[in-house]
Amino acid sequence: MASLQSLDVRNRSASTAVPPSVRKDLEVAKLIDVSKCIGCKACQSACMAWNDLRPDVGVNSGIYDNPENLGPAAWTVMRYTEHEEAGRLEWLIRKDGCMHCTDPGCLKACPSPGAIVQYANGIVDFVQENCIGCGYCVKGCPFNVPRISKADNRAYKCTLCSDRVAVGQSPACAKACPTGAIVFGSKESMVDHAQGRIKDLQSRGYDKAGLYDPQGVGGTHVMYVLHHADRPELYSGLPNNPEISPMVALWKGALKPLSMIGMGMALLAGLFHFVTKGPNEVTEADEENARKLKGRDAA
Amino acid sequence: MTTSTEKVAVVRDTYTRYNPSERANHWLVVVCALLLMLSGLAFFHPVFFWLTALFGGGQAARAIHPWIGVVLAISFTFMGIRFFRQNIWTKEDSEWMSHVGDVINHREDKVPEAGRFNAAQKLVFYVMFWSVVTLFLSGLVLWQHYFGDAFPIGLQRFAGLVHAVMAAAMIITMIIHIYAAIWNAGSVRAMTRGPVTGGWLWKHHRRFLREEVGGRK
Amino acid sequence: MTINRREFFRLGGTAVAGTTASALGFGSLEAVAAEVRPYKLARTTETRNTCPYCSVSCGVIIHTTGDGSKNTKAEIVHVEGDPDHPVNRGSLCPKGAALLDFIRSETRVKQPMHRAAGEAGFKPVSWDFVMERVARLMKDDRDANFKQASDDGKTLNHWPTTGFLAGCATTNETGWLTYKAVRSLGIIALDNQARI
Amino acid sequence: MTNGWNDIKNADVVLVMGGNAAEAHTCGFKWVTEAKSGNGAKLIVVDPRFTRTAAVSDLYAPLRPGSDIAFLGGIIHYLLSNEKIFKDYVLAYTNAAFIVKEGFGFEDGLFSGYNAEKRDYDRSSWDYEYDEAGQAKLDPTLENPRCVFNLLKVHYSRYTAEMVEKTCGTPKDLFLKVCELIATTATGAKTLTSLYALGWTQHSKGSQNIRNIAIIQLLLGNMGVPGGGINALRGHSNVQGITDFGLFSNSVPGYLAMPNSKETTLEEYLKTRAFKPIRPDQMSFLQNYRKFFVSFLKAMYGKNATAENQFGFDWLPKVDVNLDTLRQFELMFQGKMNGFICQGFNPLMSVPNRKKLIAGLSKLKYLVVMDPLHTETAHFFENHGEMNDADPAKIATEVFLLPTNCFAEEEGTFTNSGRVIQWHWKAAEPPGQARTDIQIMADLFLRLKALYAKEGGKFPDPIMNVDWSYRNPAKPTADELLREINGRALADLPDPADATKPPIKKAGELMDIFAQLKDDGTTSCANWIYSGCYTEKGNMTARRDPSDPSGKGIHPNWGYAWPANRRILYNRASADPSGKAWNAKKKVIEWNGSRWAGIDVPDFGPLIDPTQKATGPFIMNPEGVGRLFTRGMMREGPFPEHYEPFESPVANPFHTKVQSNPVARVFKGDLEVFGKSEDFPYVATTYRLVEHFHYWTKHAKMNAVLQPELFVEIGEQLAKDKGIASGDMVEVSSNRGRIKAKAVVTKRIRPLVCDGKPVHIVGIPIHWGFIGATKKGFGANQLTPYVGDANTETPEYKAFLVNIKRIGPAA
Repeated sequence: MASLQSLDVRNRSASTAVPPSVRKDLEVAKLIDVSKCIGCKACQSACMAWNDLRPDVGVNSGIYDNPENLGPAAWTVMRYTEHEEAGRLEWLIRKDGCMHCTDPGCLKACPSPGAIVQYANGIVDFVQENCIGCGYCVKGCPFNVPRISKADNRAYKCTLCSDRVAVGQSPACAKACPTGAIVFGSKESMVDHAQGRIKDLQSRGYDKAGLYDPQGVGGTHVMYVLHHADRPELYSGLPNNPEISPMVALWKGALKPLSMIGMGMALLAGLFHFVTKGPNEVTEADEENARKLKGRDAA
Repeated sequence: MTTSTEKVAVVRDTYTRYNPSERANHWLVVVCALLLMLSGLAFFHPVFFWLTALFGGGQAARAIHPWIGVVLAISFTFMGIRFFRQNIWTKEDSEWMSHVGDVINHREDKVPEAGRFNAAQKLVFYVMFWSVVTLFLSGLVLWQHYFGDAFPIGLQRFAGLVHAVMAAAMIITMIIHIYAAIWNAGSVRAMTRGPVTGGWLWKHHRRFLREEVGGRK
Repeated sequence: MTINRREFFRLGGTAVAGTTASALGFGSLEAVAAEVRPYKLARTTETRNTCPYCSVSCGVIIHTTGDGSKNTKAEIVHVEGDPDHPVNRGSLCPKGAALLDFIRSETRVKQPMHRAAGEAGFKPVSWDFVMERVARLMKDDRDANFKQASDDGKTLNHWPTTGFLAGCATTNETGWLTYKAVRSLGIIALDNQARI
Repeated sequence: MTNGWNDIKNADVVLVMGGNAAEAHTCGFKWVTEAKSGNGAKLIVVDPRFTRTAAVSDLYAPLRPGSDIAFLGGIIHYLLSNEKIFKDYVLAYTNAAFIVKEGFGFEDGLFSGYNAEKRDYDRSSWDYEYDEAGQAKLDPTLENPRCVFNLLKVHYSRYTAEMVEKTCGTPKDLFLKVCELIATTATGAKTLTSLYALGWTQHSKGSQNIRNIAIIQLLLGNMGVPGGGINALRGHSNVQGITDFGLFSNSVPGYLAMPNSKETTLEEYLKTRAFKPIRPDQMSFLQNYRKFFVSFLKAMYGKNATAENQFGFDWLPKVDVNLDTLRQFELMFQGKMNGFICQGFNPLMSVPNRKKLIAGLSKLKYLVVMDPLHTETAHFFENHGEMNDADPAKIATEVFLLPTNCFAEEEGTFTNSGRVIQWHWKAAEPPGQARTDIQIMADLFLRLKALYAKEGGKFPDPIMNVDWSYRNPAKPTADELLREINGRALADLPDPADATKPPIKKAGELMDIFAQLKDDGTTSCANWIYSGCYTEKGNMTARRDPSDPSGKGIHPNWGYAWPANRRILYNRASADPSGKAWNAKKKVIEWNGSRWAGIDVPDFGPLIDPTQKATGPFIMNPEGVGRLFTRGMMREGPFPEHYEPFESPVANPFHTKVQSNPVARVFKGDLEVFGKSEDFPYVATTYRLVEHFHYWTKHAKMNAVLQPELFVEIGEQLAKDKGIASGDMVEVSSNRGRIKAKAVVTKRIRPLVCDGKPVHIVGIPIHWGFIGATKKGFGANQLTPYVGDANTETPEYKAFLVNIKRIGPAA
């Protein structure tokens, strides 16, 4: 692999060294304004076109969602919910995909060095070349996003178009979005933009409008403006207070050094026991006793 | 002093500690467990990731690890059936365990007599048994290629934790087990070749020796 | 020196086996540089065009391989919204964003096809064959059914038995040339997709 | 569109009714979301279905398919009875004060002059009263009971909120909320824009739906102002252009008419076309008709068109019967058509009643399809089971499928819905042996010409005389065709102000604007409204300056908008009669003391001083004002009236005697296959989905992924009644055919209670066929009725009757 580094790395899966971290990059974010989203799937098209993805042609299962779920070749999907609020029908449509967490569960869980990287601008990217296909990222993700391809046993998900962002462009979905429901910029300006949108929504009677930037994962680099920010689960099960599962945190956290210490201690204990006590050898007396025992019995 | 092993061997009365089938079974388990440990450690902690090179790279190690696990589970099942009865925990075992300090400090005379397997060996057996069961089951849940979509995500995460905890326990147990074999001279030979001397049995498994001798009537 | 929790855990592992690994010659553990996928349009040729679907007529930029040199066949590899276009400002709908798959569709027609009476399917033929045959069929029908005058003697000069449906995703220039050709033949059964 | 896509952002209220802009014109809809977020605009959606547009609306009201006139009539009634109109505007810029002739009347659902046998009106009573000088009389006090305003009030007095609820099924309180929100724009300070599409046109009375919104917008003073207007969201990328070029049976480019068989000479033809003003000071712009038409004939026949031969008038075919698509297929069905050429069109999918289409196409001698894709029409003879039940062995039609380029492989212009003509450039060669449409048409024409030269034949004169003097006659370029379209001087054109000055144009030079066209054969111009798009300064349609100096969404140097690069039509109406903007925020042009100037090209005589002359802003009309009363323009009558669709589950609540459009054309045989509500109790409506474009994107894999399989949508109540679960296979049948599809059960479609009776709706998207990357699917046109709008013959796709049943779980 070339050593050219077009985005600085902040974090790298399964690595013990601290990456070069002197340079400071602008933190970026994608803001998805659900209240502006018409569920047109332009983002899905743009994503497929840019990333050269062509999932299989599926079927209609009585819903608008197609592909029905995220997949190795479907990095973003629209999820549609028909919700009634005070007798008024609302069609809540959410673009699902990687949230690019500040504290990414996938990266934490990944056992393969450099298969998942977090760039200094906040993008969490999978490097398929280094992926071993174990699926730990799937377990680590609080949003159920990564998918492992059956064809090549590698994990795939939204890259936030890191290749585009690296050359100063916006992600393909954000560029394509016809209604401006997806906007892209620095995290700071996206938070500002969201505040304006929330005010507009509040003026239209959505008192609980708000920004979804869950702190349980340290905030995300894909954020939502929701009309019902108090109930994110209305939006096809967007988690209310997502965080890395405590089980994954333990597995990938304290357990690692504790086990290493345990194994090391066992080895050392053996070593010191051996050098202090020596081997436990059979003596001629033991043999004699055994013979005696046999003889007595024989007699 | 006539303690040369050759000399003793000449006069030594030997007993078959493990028959060929038992030994083969054990070593099959050992090979699997070692391979699993090497590949598993590679996934467990980054400093061991280089171990995947032993298996032809990360992808290959990831692919082969669960299959070795299956082989281990099967071979261990046979071993479990084989040794199950001799590993039933008894009152004497509890008594033996209370003298574990004497064991470590080479004071066998103060330790109650042991049967074919002493209490520590039985503990190893139990830890191994439960490790293999839980590692096998949790391993199935974690087996992305075949069961990636078969289990709820919460169970998968739990399986990940359990797999890691049990693997660590198993590895520590293995270290103890291997050290015990090295420390107690003659054990390795018992498992590689089969025979032990009467004295060895007298020293380590006196009750078993008594039964053996009695059994030869 | 302060060691935070994470570093401690890291070191905990490193201490045990880190150096061993290097000693065994398994190469660098820490290839820290991670590279993003190379930007795929870096050297493509850009052409401004208009989306052919709906009447919003979004501006698109078509990316083709090659630099226009004679021996390089320009292949269309990507289509994206034209950010300068006042109406779409770079955005595209799910249809426009997927234009590449229309351009490169498996069901595009690549050679003239002919189906003779009673046959179950098409056979590929040459342009000369089809154009000659179509012109002949048209002339025969026109000569047989052209009406110069109505029953009451009013000038008609029209040919009512061959119809023409014009496309609506063709250019104005095509539309005009078509109009000219079709009207010169006297075709009055002329319509387009405007109302359908 | 009277305004443009970008202008929508200036609106304060957006009404999307008769369309689904978010799905069908997604990137244009961006400007609605801009209006909302940037201008605080409110979005109203009125639709039988809760669409993706409704998903982001502030107010959604459902209505029964085919009841739009009742709904809109109800709005008119509300505005009039609550005096929520922009009175100054109405008085000055509409025909409200015009007095209507005695003899005009309306009774029992019919206007005066109906002839039941002909199913047509004698429209002579639908006119103003004129004085001796031929000028229309008016009463500015609006007291005369026969003035348009009072007749309008009387006509719409029946359209109460209760009648709306009874007819449309829209709850009264919801309907009134819509009215209140629309009425907020009656002051001149705020504007309403209307976005519609096929949801209004694909009815047997589609044109009258649009007449209604015209009345509403005139009453509210929303025509000619930013963020206002009536915006028809056209279909295909160049349907606007192809319409502008008159590719219709009875049209000539630039909205001129084809001569009919009664018009035997040029003079006779022109007599009824060039309208004289019927009020003092009016421009009546079509007085220039002769200039445009003669210039068109010069473009057609070049040097061969002379004053002596009436510029080749006789060579133009004369239309006796309008041969629109529906009639073409009817004639085909009757065996009266022999040949048929489809240029990038897939009628087998888009014309109603598939069974009839297959039968018709099977009777042809030859069918020529020019298309970049394998269309179903080209493959009509193939058997695809129930989806296309044809027997190739029995079909003698000879079929030719000619591969054409796609947009990316050609250059030329498209005209968008906002009338902006935009040049596009070629990116690659067409694949394989594909050729451009231009090349194919030229080849075909030249071969025919050669055949006639060699063999002779019937009336070869027009073929021999048509001007084909392109540099390479076999391959005319788009560039030279666009110049021909723009028009040029054929002789030196003297300065009309001062003949002694140098000519304004030398022979051969390109026109700057249609105002320079002549009626004496010294200019040629294929399409007068496009004149100015390619001048001596270059190709104006290729301009790509995105700047918007005013910030009002007018990009004057991006492409070229016809006419005259004007972006907002009727913009004179944005100013009051004295020439000052009604509202400073909504200023477009103003009289600055010496001329009209502002942010857009004035839609007016730029030097007409409003303090001197009361010239009206609607310069295309001979009365100079907007028409609340349309005189004889529309076949159904000068005011819109609610008629039921030809297949309807209810009796017309407004009048029992006239159920449906009394002048719509119904062919024999089609009448018999209209279904009755006893057998087909549910109302079906067809529509487009955002993931697909007609029958085109099903060839694109990505779009197939996004919406892979045909489905129909029904409400939860109907699903429960019929035992249908989401994802089940269902059969939908009409009296003309049946389709099988997956069911999508949704809250977004609900039964509407009309006259106390629940009316269930079945939604049928149209995009599937038997060729392409999607799953194979039936076509909605296997169900739809063969009847069109009385004025335009647009088929009634939006309201018809069906039945539905479950046939099993998902296959």
